[in-house]
Amino acid sequence: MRISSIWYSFRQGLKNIRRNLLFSLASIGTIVSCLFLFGVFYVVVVNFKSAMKSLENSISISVFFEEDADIELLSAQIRTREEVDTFDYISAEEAWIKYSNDTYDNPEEARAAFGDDNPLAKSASFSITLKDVSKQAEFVRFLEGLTGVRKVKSSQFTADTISSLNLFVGYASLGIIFILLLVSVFLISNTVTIGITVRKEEIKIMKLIGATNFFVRAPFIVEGVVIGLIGSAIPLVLVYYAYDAVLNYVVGRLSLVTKLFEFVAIGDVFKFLIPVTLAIGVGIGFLGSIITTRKHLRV
Amino acid sequence: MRISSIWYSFRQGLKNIRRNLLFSLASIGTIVSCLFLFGVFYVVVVNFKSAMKSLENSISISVFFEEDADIELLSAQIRTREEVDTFDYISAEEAWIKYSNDTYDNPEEARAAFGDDNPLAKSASFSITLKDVSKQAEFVRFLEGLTGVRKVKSSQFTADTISSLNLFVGYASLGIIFILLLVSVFLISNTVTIGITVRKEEIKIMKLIGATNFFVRAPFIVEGVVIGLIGSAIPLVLVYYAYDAVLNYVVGRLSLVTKLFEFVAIGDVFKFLIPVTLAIGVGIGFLGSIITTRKHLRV
Amino acid sequence: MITMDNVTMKYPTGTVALKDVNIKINKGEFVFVVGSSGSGKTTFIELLLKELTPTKGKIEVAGYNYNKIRRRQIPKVRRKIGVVFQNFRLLKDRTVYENVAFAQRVIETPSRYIRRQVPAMLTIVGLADRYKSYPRELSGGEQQRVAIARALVNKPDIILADEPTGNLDPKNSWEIMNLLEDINAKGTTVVVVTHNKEIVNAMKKRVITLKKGVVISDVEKGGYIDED
Amino acid sequence: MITMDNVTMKYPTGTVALKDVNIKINKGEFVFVVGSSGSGKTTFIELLLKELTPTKGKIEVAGYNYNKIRRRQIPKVRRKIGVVFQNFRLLKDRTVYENVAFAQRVIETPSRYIRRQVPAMLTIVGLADRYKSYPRELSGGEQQRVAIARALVNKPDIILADEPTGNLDPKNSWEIMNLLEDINAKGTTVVVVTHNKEIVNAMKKRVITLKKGVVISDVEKGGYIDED
Ligand SMILES: Nc1ncnc2c1ncn2[C@@H]1O[C@H](COP(=O)(O)OP(=O)(O)OP(=O)(O)O)[C@@H](O)[C@H]1O
Ligand SMILES: Nc1ncnc2c1ncn2[C@@H]1O[C@H](COP(=O)(O)OP(=O)(O)OP(=O)(O)O)[C@@H](O)[C@H]1O
Ligand SMILES: [Mg+2]
Ligand SMILES: [Mg+2]
Repeated sequence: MRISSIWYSFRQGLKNIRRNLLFSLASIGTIVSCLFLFGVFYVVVVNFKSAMKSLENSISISVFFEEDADIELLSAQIRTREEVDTFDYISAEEAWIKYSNDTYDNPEEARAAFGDDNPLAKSASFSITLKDVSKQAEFVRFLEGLTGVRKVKSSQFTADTISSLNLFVGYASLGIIFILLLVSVFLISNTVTIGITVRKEEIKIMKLIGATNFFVRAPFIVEGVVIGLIGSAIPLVLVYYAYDAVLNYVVGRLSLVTKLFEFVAIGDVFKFLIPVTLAIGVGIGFLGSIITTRKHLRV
Repeated sequence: MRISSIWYSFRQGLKNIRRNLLFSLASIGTIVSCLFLFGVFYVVVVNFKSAMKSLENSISISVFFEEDADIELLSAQIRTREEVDTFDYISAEEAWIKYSNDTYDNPEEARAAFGDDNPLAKSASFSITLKDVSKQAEFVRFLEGLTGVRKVKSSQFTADTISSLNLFVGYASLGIIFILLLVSVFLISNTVTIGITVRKEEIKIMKLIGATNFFVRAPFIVEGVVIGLIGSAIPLVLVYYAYDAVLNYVVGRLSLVTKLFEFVAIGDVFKFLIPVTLAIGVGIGFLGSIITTRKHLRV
Repeated sequence: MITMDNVTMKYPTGTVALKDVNIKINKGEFVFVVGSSGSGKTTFIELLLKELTPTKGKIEVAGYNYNKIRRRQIPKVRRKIGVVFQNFRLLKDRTVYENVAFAQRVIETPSRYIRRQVPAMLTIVGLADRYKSYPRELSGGEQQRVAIARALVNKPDIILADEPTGNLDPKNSWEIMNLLEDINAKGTTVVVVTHNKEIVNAMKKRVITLKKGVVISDVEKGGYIDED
Repeated sequence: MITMDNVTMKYPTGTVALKDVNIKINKGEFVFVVGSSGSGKTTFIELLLKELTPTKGKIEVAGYNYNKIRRRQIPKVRRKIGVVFQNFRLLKDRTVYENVAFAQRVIETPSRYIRRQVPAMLTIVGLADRYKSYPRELSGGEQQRVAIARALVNKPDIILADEPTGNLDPKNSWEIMNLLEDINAKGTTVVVVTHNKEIVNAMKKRVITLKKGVVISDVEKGGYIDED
């Protein structure tokens, strides 16, 4: 294979894109559509996961002690556990003040009425949040097993709801991302296949004139890779600006949303999105043209 | 137009599907892929909304009274509001029992120690859940404005988190569904366009022989509609069985999930999915073939 | 039947394929159009079929003025014309039978006539046994004969045949020419583009000679003019 | 150079296009293959190009036994052959220049030779000024001449020409035939399929006549045999 033949294949591949413009545009359009969909969905899932995370963090476990408990020791035993996300000590006084604040219209008066007789005298507690709420039941059991722990209070119902929601969303988005990838691969190779099949007569002619498989195929591969490259660059740019725009819109208008969870930074999203998108676009462009031409080269 | 010509168009349309098998399969594949994706996504969104609903229902508002409050009247004022989903009266005794149960290791003993002196004597309350948590802040303001209400206790943080999550998911899924529809329409018409463009030489020949536009076009329309029909029936069946399978799997294995929210009934999902899917598949098959042939009929 | 008034055809590429052509062909005439490769013969046929629109001049076929014809009426003229294309233009995903039958379907011939006339026509061109074949399964000459069958099956008022014997052996060529002469004798106007000197010289018909898009000769009972 | 030993070709449709054909063509020969429409001439050419595989018999071209040839070697034989297809088979999305240059690119001719030889070849077939045109912008005869240019540009050992003058006027036809004769005089083996009785009779070359797939005559300095 001479240098000039390689150079020729390259130029010819680019020319083919222009000369089969309809197919080139159709292929690029298909790749753009699929990968755009993939990108949008991925961004949504990532952000949703981050939102779930902040929801989880609003779920806490309270731990109450025996009268003779060694609180220092317990604290050390618990806060070093790796499941623990945040850990706070709430004294009996704090608990009573909080409770009376929550319950009475005029809490000071109420507290004065009780005087030193704190009705929640035994209510000093730890307030703990976990990194993963689905571990709550297990962690509660661990806490209950510690000497000095009198009572562990947690809303198992809310934790379960959130963790099952989390699980559901996890499975569902994994499922959809998988299906999306499958569909993208199918649709893109579909267009590539058609684009090449339409030119099978041309391939046959080249072969009959004495061209080697490589010589026939090289321009198609160049074409496939370039189309794949264009087709994956566009949705990346689109998703980037769309995400930026949505972020700005949401931050401006729906401050309620942003108050409660942080959007995932664009950089973190694209760390994954760029390689995957390029791999799909360029990969299918490359493999698709190789596989599809093979069929027509047996002349 | 004779009856025999109409009958001919019909047979010819079906024949074309077989004779351009590659394109027919590609078109059907594209339609199936897009609509399957759409179906899956729709099912997930619908179920997610239902899950959010049950999460919302775990968020309650407690209302405490003035000592001289007319509880009957308040009850009547509140429970008739249309925002209200569930409404319960919790007496001071119930509240104390619940609190002591939650707090003390040996609640009976603790209660005995306090005797008739219920420390939460003023803690009789209503426990209310709302149909839509995002209305909570407003509803709390309404409650606080009622005469006889001493204190309204609600976790505004959790309610806000959930309602903003709800909002976020609402926008995101609306956005994705919209994009999915757009992409589907684009991809399907893309394939239809290519399938017909490849046959533009044939269309030209027919026109040169003296065929009217209608005569050339009718078989293409039949072809488009049949392909659209097949292409939309398959994903409906697929989504139906896939949903069924996932339901069975989840109910069997992930009982945690089902304990907390009900999956949406298949019937309810398909009430919307069937007409939309058919409309897209058949609609684009029909319109796509009309529009694309038009371009090539100017001979 | 056919009139060209000062017709010039310039392709978008700049090639002037026909230049100031004035031709009148009466009903029932038999005309040969000859000329060297690229002289504008196919362009001439395509203009008569309204496949092309001339850059200048007026064309009238079967009473329709092509400069004024409405889009919806074009199929009506074309149905009066039977055409054999130089490159056949068969419908490649239909069988021989269906290709010929298509011409009849277009004019809404009742099915019972189609079922009788198509096999009869195929027998005439010697392809009765190939009716189930697809064009790609035929030899060049066989495809050409299918194209001829399609052009003749409707018994059109005008036949335009572009090089109808280019892929045929002398015997088959003569059979086709005799067939066209018979049809012409029954009143059909026949225009044949050909390179076949022997046939043109033997048949003694009107011969129009084109050279680089210009009519350089138009003779009744003429012969093939070799270029110098 | 070319040997067919007892070759039978039956198409999947059941048509027997060639039957027990035995032919030997030596290096440097000039051979006409004639026969009526559908007699198997194109099939004969396609077998020599290994476009088709015979159902029976042995074919040897340029020292390669087609029954034993490895897939990778097929391009090597084909590069020794220049072929003019009956239906031209030009690459439709490439210009005239690129179509002819393609044959040279295939054999990895250095670009500086391509830039010289392609225009020279186009001048020979009379299309020097059309090098930028696409096949669809050419007349039938012009396309045919591009196909001829492509077949000849590499100065191949063997030329297979299927009806190379079917769309050409007598003058152009003779020019092409003379060109082939010149090339043959320099040692190239030439096989020409044709319906042109005048040319066959005038050139006094070896003539192989096929009838329904059977070789019915093979004469040195023969003439065109009309079917009875
Ligand atoms: N679509 C086109 N675009 C541009 N130029 C064209 C087109 N079709 C034909 N031509 C040019 O117009 C001229 C006349 O072409 P035409 O096909 O009418 O010739 P012809 O007489 O039929 O020749 P032949 O005997 O080779 O078929 C030629 O020079 C040809 O290259
Ligand atoms: N691909 C094919 N499949 C089936 N039958 C075929 C195929 N190609 C050719 N035939 C048949 O084989 C026979 C020989 O065909 P071939 O093309 O070799 O004839 P030919 O001598 O070249 O005729 P012509 O002069 O008309 O070109 C014909 O009857 C034809 O119908
Ligand atoms: Mg022509
Ligand atoms: Mg042939």
